[in-house]
Amino acid sequence: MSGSGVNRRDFLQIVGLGGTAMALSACGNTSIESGVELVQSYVQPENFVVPGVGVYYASTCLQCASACGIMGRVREGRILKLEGNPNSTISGGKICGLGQAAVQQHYSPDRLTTPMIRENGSLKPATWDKAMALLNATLTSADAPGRRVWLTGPTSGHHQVLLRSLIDAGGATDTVVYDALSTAVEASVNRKLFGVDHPVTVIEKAGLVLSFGNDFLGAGESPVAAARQYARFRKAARRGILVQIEPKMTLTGANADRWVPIKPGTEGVFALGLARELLQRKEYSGGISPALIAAVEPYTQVEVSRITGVRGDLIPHLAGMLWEHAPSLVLAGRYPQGHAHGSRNTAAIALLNVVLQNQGKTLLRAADLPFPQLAPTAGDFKSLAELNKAMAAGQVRSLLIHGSNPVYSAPDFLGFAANLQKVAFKAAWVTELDETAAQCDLVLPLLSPLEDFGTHIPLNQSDGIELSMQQPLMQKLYPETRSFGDVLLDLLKKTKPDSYKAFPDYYGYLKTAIINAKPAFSAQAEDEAFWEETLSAGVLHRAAPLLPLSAMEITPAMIEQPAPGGYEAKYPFSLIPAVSASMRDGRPANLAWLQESPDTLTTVVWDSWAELHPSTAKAMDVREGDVLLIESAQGSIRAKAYLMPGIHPGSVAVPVGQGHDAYGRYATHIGVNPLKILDPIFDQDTGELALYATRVAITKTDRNERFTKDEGATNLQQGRKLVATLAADQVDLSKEMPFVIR
Amino acid sequence: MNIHNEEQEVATEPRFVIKPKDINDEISWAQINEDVLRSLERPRALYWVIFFASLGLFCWGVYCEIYQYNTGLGVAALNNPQVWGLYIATFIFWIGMSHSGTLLSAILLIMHADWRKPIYRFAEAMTTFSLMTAGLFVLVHLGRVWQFYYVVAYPSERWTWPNFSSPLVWDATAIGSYLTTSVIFLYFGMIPDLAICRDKATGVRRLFYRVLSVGWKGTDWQWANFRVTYLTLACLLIPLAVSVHSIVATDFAVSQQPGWHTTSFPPYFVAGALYSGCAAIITLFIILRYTFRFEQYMTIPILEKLCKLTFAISMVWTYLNMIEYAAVWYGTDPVAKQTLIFRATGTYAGWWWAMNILGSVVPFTLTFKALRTHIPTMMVVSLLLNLGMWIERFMIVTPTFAHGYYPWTWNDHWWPNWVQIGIIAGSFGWFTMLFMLFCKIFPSVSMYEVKEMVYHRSQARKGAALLAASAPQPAKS
Amino acid sequence: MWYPLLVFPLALAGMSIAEPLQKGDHFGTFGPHEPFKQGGPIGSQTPDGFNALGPVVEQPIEFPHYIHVEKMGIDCLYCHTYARRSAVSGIPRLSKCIGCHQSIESVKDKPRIKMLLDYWDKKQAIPWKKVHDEPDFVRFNHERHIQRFIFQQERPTREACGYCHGDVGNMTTARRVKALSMGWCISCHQKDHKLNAVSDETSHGPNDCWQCHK
Amino acid sequence: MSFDNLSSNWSKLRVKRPQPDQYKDAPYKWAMVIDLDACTGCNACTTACYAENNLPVVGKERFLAGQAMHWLRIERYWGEGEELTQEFPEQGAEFLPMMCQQCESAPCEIVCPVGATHHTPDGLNSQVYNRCIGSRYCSANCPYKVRYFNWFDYPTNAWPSPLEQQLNPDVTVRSKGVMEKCTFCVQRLTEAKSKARTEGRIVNDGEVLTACAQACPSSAIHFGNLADSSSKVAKMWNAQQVELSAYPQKKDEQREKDEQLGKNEEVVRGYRILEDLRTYPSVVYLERIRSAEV
Repeated sequence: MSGSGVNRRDFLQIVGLGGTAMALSACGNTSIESGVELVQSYVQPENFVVPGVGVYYASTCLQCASACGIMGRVREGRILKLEGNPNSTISGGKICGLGQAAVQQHYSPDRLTTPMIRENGSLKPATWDKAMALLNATLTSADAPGRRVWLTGPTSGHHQVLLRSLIDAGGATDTVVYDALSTAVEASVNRKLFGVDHPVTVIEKAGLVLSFGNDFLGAGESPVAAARQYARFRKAARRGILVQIEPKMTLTGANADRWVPIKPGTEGVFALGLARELLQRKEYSGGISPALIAAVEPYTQVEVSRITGVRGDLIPHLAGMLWEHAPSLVLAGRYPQGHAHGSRNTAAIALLNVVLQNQGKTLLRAADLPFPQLAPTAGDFKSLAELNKAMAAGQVRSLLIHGSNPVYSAPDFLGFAANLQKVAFKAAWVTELDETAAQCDLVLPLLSPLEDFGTHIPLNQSDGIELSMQQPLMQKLYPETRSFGDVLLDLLKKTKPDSYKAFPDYYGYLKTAIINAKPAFSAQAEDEAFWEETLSAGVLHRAAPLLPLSAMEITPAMIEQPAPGGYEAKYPFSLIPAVSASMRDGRPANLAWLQESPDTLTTVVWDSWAELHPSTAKAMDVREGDVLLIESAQGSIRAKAYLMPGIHPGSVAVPVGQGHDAYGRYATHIGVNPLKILDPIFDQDTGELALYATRVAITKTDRNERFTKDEGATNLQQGRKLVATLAADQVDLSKEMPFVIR
Repeated sequence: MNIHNEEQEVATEPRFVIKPKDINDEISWAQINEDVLRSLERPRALYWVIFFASLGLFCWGVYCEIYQYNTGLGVAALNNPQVWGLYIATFIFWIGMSHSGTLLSAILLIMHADWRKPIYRFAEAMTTFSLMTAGLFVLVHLGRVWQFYYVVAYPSERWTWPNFSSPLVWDATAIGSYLTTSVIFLYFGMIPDLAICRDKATGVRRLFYRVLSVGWKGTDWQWANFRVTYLTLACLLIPLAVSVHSIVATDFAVSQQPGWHTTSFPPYFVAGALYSGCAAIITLFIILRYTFRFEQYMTIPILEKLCKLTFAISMVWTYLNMIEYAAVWYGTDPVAKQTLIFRATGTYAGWWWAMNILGSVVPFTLTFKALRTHIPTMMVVSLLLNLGMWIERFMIVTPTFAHGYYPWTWNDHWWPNWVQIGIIAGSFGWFTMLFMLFCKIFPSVSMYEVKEMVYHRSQARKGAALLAASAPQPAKS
Repeated sequence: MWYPLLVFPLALAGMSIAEPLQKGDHFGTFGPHEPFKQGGPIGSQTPDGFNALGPVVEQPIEFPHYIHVEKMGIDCLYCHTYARRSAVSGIPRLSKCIGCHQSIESVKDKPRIKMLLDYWDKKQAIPWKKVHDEPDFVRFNHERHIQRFIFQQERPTREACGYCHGDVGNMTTARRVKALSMGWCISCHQKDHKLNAVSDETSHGPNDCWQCHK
Repeated sequence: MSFDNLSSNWSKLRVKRPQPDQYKDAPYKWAMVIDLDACTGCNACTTACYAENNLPVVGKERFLAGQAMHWLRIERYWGEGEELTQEFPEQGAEFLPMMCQQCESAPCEIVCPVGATHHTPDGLNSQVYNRCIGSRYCSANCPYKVRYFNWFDYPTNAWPSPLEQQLNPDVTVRSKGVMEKCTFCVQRLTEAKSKARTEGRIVNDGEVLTACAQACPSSAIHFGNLADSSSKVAKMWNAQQVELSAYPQKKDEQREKDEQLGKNEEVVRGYRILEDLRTYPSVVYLERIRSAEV
C-alpha cells in the first residue's frame, strides 16, 4: 500500500490497493486473487492429516537440561506452537517461555544450512563427504600424539551412550562436559553429606522453605516442575511460607513471603547462626555431634548480624517458625556456591537440613535408574579449566565441540580463545554459528531439536523414573542438516563396523534401544506397538517411590567459614553475574521472543544493565541510565545503571547471557558479558569457578542513555488497586474453590 | 431603494448619533470600489516571496505525510499511550480558528453591530480555510486513511454502518456540514461584490467573475431575496458553529481519562475557539490594513472594538479554565488531581504556565487604550494569544496521555519529532497559501456593506445636524 | 453557488470507486436481497449483472467435473471429503484419484489420466490452483455449513455446495460464479433457514463480526 | 445494509451494558480468573501469547519508542502508594499479568467510529482488523492501556524467512494502521464452539484454554465459560463473590463496614482492576497473599 502518487485519483487507486494489501500483508496464501496461489495438496497423507486441523506430536524440550515433555502443534506440515505434554511428570502439560521459544530456534533466519570447512583463514561451504572424511581422519589416527577431546554441554540419553562407546573404540581420548553455570559445588557437598549428587527436594511437602539464593522458579534446574510444585506448596491446606535470603533478588526471591538481603558470601555464617539457635533446643541437638555444636558456638546473633548485615533478631524468629512449620526445607542455590569457600557455605546450609531432620520428609533420594548409562551428566567448570591448561601446553590435537560455547562463556583470564588456536583440528556441531564454532576448522550443521530423534533423562526424577522421547515435529527445513546421532553412528561404523552396521541410522538404533528397554518399564505390548505408543506418549514412565536419605558424618572442617572481609579497597563492590530464566548462559540469546520478553524484575529488554541499590546510587550520585564503567582486576565492562531496591547495597548485578560477538542477528552486539571479567577465584574444595566472588570498582561516565524497558515513569501503584496484598491470616484458602493443580 | 425605506432610515437616525466615528463617512462609493479593487491588482514581488515560502512549507508537510503514509504512523514518534500527539491538538486549534468568521459575520450581523462590515469578509475566508486545514488533520492522523470513508454513514454492500455513538462520527458530520455552510455563506455574501469585480474586470477574469456572480444586477428583487437568504444562512450557521466545537469537546469529555472527563468542556472549547479566532482576526486585520492600505476602512476604532471583544472573551475563557481546575482540585477524583498536578509540575509544566500566562494575563494589555491603539503591540499580542491557545490544546491532549489512569504506561519524556512538526508547519503553509490566493482573487473587504455603512453614517450625521438645528432655542429675556 | 455541493458527489464517487456497490445496493433500491442470486464486484459480471464470474483458472490437469458428477453421479463429498471434517475443504489427496483410476482400464490411456498416473509415479502432489479464495482476515467454516444444510436440512449435496460454488457439476475445471463478498454472505445469514428437514422452526446464521473475521 | 435494516436494528446499536442476567440464557460468556498469589512472574504466558497470536517482535529502537506489541504484559510494582516506603522490598515484588480485560461496558466500544471493536454475544470485546481505520480513539479511551497499534507494517519486516512459517494461520497478521489487542485467543474459542455445535453440545469446561492459561506453569490463570455455572471459572467467581454486572460489589461494602468497625473479618480475594470506572471487566484477580508471621 505504498502511496507514490498524491493526486486524488492515484490516492483512490491506493485505497483500492490498500484493501487487498491488508490481506496480502498477512502470511501465507491470503490474497483474494483467485487462481494465483496453490492449494495445499497431498499425495498420500496419513489418515489423521486433515488440512486446516492441527495435529499434536509429543517430543522433548532441549532448551535446558530439565527435559520437559512437550507437544508441538503441526498444521500443513509446519510446526506452529509448543505446549507442555500432560504425560510428562516434569512439565505436566505446562511450558515455560524458554521452551516456547524453541520454535524460533528451529525457524531461525540464521540457521547454519551446510557444512563449513576453514580454507585459508575463512569458513567455506563444503559437502558432508569432505567433512566426514576430515573427521574420520582425526578419529582413526589413534597412534598420533595428543589428546582428541569431545567437549560437550550437559548430556543424557543415547547421544551420551554413543559418544562413550566411540571413545571406548578409540575414536577419541576423553570427553569434557562443560557448564558455565554448573552447580558442581552443591553436587559435591550433597555427595559428602547425603551420598547423592542430586537429592530430590519436595517443596510442596514443606511447611516453610528457607532458600539461600536458590532460584528454583527462575533459572533453576527444572523451573516448570518447580513452579508446579510451588503452586501446590502455596495452595496447601496450610499455605507454605517461603523465605529467601540472597544478595540480589531472584525471581524466586520476588515471590518470597520475606526477602532478606545478605552480604554476598556470608550465607554460610547466617546458616551457622541459625543452626546455633536451633541447637539450643534439645529436639534438634539430639543427633548432632558435640564437635559440630562447638563449631557453631561462636556464631552468636550479634556476631552473625555484624558479618552478614542481616538484623540479628531474624535468627530466633526464623528458628521459631522453622519449629512451628515443620517439616521445613532448606535450599542452597547458586549464590552461596560461587565463592572461594563455596563448599563450606553450601555445607553450612545443608547442615540446617540435617539439624531440622528434613531428610526423609522433604529431602529424599530418587530411585536408581535401571539404565545408568543414560543417566544425565552434569557439566562443571573445573574440567574445562584443565582442558584449557592442556590446550595451552599444546597437548590437545583435536577438539570436537557439541552443545557448548566456551569462547563466549569462559572468563577472559583463561585465554580460552587464544589456546583454541593451539589445537590442530577443531570441529563444532551447531544449528547456528556461535563464537566457538566461528573459530573452528570444521562446522557441521545440526538438525534443530524439533527435527531430530533422541532420548533424555531429567536431572531430578521427583516422581518415578522417566525417559523422555524426542522426535521430529516436522520435515527438516534444510536438506544439508544432519542429526548428531547419525554423525556419531557413522563415525562408530568406521571404528567398530561389526557391532554397529546393524543399524541403518540413529532412528533405527534408537528404536532398537527403546524396544530393548521394554522390560525396564514392564510393558507388555508388541515391539512395534510399544515403539508407536512411546512416540505418541512422548515419555516412558515407571512409578518408583522416592527413597529415604541418610546423612553422613559432618565434620566441623566441612562447614568452617573464612574470616569476613579482607577485600582490597580498590574494588569496593562485589559483582553478581545474575542468571535469568530466559537467558541462562547466553545460549537462548539468539531468540527474538526472549530478547523482547522483559526481564521480570527490571522489565528491561534487548540490553544489559547494572543493578545498583538506590541508596548506593544516591551516594554515588548515579541516576537511572547513567553509563557505568565496571572494572575488575581482569578487565572492564560498560553498562547502564538500573536502580533496583532488591539488591544488597554493597553489590552490583549484571545479567548473564548478552554481549555476543557472533551469534545471529538477534544476539550480536547487544549488551555486555559479565562472565568475561571474573577474577580467577576457585572453590577451595572442588576447584569450581567462584561466580560471585569477583570484586569490582564502579565509575560513573558522563553518558546517560534511556532504558529500553517496559516499565513506565513509575514502578509504584500510585494508589490504584492494581495488585492488592492480603495477610495470610485474613483469608481462608480452604473456603475458595479447591484448585486441581497438575 | 424607495422613499419609504429612506424615511425609515431617517426615522432611525437617532440610533447612530452617539456612535464614535468608526469610518470616514464622506468617502465616496467610487472611492471604495477603487480602494478595495486595488487589492486585486498584480501583487508586489514580496507577495510572491511569501507565497512561495508558504507553498514550500506546505510541500514539506506533504513530504512528511507521504513518508508517514508509506512507513506507518510510527515514524511520527507516536506510541502507546501517546497515540494522538500534535495532530489532534492542532486539529482543535484550527477548528477553533474557524469560529471567528462566524462570530463576526453571523453573530454580530444579527446583533446589528455594523462596525463588523469592513472586516468580516476576510474573517469568513479564514473560517473556511482553517476548517479545510482542520479537515486535513483528521485524515493525517488516521492509521488507514485510505479507508476514511468508513466513518461516513452510507449504505454499503457490507450492510455496515458507522458507530453512531462515537463522537468521531458526530465530528465528521458536524465539521462536514459546518464547512459546507460556511463556504456557501462566504460565497453568497460575496455575490454583489463579485458583480462589481465583473464590471471592472477584463479578459479571463471577467469571465470568471461573470460565472461566479450568477447574473447579479442589484435589482430590488435581488436585494430583497439576498438579504433574507443571507440572514437565514447566518441563523443556520451560528448553532452549527457552536455545535461543532462542543462536539470536538465531547471527543474528550465523553472519555474517562483524567483531565478530559469534565462537563465544562464544551463551553470551554467554544470560548477558546472564539478567543483564538478573534486573536487571529486582529493579526490579519493588521496585516491586510498595511498590505492593502486599508487604513480608511480597517480603522483604529474598529480595531479597538475588536480588542475589547477579544478581552471579554479571554476573560470568559479564563473563567471556564479556572472552573475546570477548581472542579478537579476540589473534586473527589484523585487520579484527575494527580494529572492536574503533573500538568503544573511535571515534564510539561513550562508549557502549562506559558499557556495560563499567555491566555489569561497577556490579554490585559488589551485593556489599555494606549496599547490597544498601538498597532505593532497589537500585532505581537495577537500572535502571543494565538500561541497561548495552541499550547492550550497541546496541554489538553498530551499530559493526559502521559499521566493517565494506568501508572504502568506513564511516560514522562514524550516529545513530537520532526515528522509531526513538519506536518504542523505544512498546515500553516497551506493556510497562508490559501488565504493569500483568496486576497488576490476576491475582495477581502465587503464593498457593498462598507457602502451601506458609509451611507448610514452620513445619514446619521445629517440627521444629527438636523436635530441640532431643530433643537429649541433658549428664550430671550 | 453549487460548487460546494460537489463535496458529496465526490465523496460518494470516491467510495464507490474504492468499493463498488452491487446490483440492488444502489441508493435507489434498499431492502433484503435474494440470496444465492447475487453477484459481486470481484471479476467480470454476466449480462444479468448478478453472478460475479471469477477468472478462468488454468489447472495442471483440466479436471472434468461434469464427467464425475453429471455422468458418473459421484457425490461432491466423496472426493472433497475434508470439507465435512474441517473448516477448510482442501483438495482431494492424489491417492484418492488413484484409488479409482488404477482400476479403470478403459480410460488409462487418456492424456489427462496419463498425466495423473505420471504424478502418482513421481509421488508428486498436483499443484492445483485456488479457485475460491477468501482474504486472510476471513474465517469460513465448510464443516459447519455442510453439517447445517446437508446433514441437518438434508438438502442434496450439489444444491448445498452450489449455493457458494455454483453448478460445478456442469463445468470442467471449477470457476467462481458467486461474489463471495461480505454483503453476499450476510444476505444469506439474514435469511431464516429451517433447523432440519422436518421441523418448521427456523434460525438464521450468526451475525457477529468475530464469527467470520479473525 | 439498507436503511430499514438500520432503523429496525437501531435499538441494538444503542444497547446499554451491563444488563443484569445478560448471559443467563446465553450459551457462552468467556471470563478469566488470575490468581496473583500463584503468579510467579515467569513470563511463560507472554511468550505463549507471542507464539499463538502472531505478535511481531518490534526490536530495540521501537520498544524504546514505546511501540511494543505485547498483548499480555507482566507488570512489576514495588509498592502501592505514590512513594517507595521501605529500603528493601521485604515482601518481594508485585506481579500483575495485564491484558485486555474484555470489559462488559467497554470504554473502547462506544467511541470506535466504525464499530471495529464491539461486543460479541459471548461477552468478548472484539477487534475487527479489516474494519479498523486507525483513529486510535479506543486506545485513547482505554483506562488499562492494553490496546496496541500497528505503528509500522510488520508483516513486511518482522518475520525474516523462514520465521514466517511459524505464523498461526488461524490468526490474521495485522498490517500497519490497525489497532489490535488480546482476543482471549478467539481463534481457539471459535474452533471449539463449532466443534461443539457439530456435536450438538456446548463447549465443555477445560476443553478450550487461552494460550496463556495453557502455558502458565503455576496455574495462576484460569479460563472458562461464566455462563456455564458448573465451570471452574463460574465457581471461582461465585466463591469470590464477584458479580459480573455489579458495582460496588456487596462484599466490598461489607469489607468497608468491617474496616470502619475495626473488625478483622476473613475476606475473599477476588477483585477487578479499576472497578470504580464501572467498566465491568471479565477478568477477576485474586489478591496476592503474604504471610504476616515473617
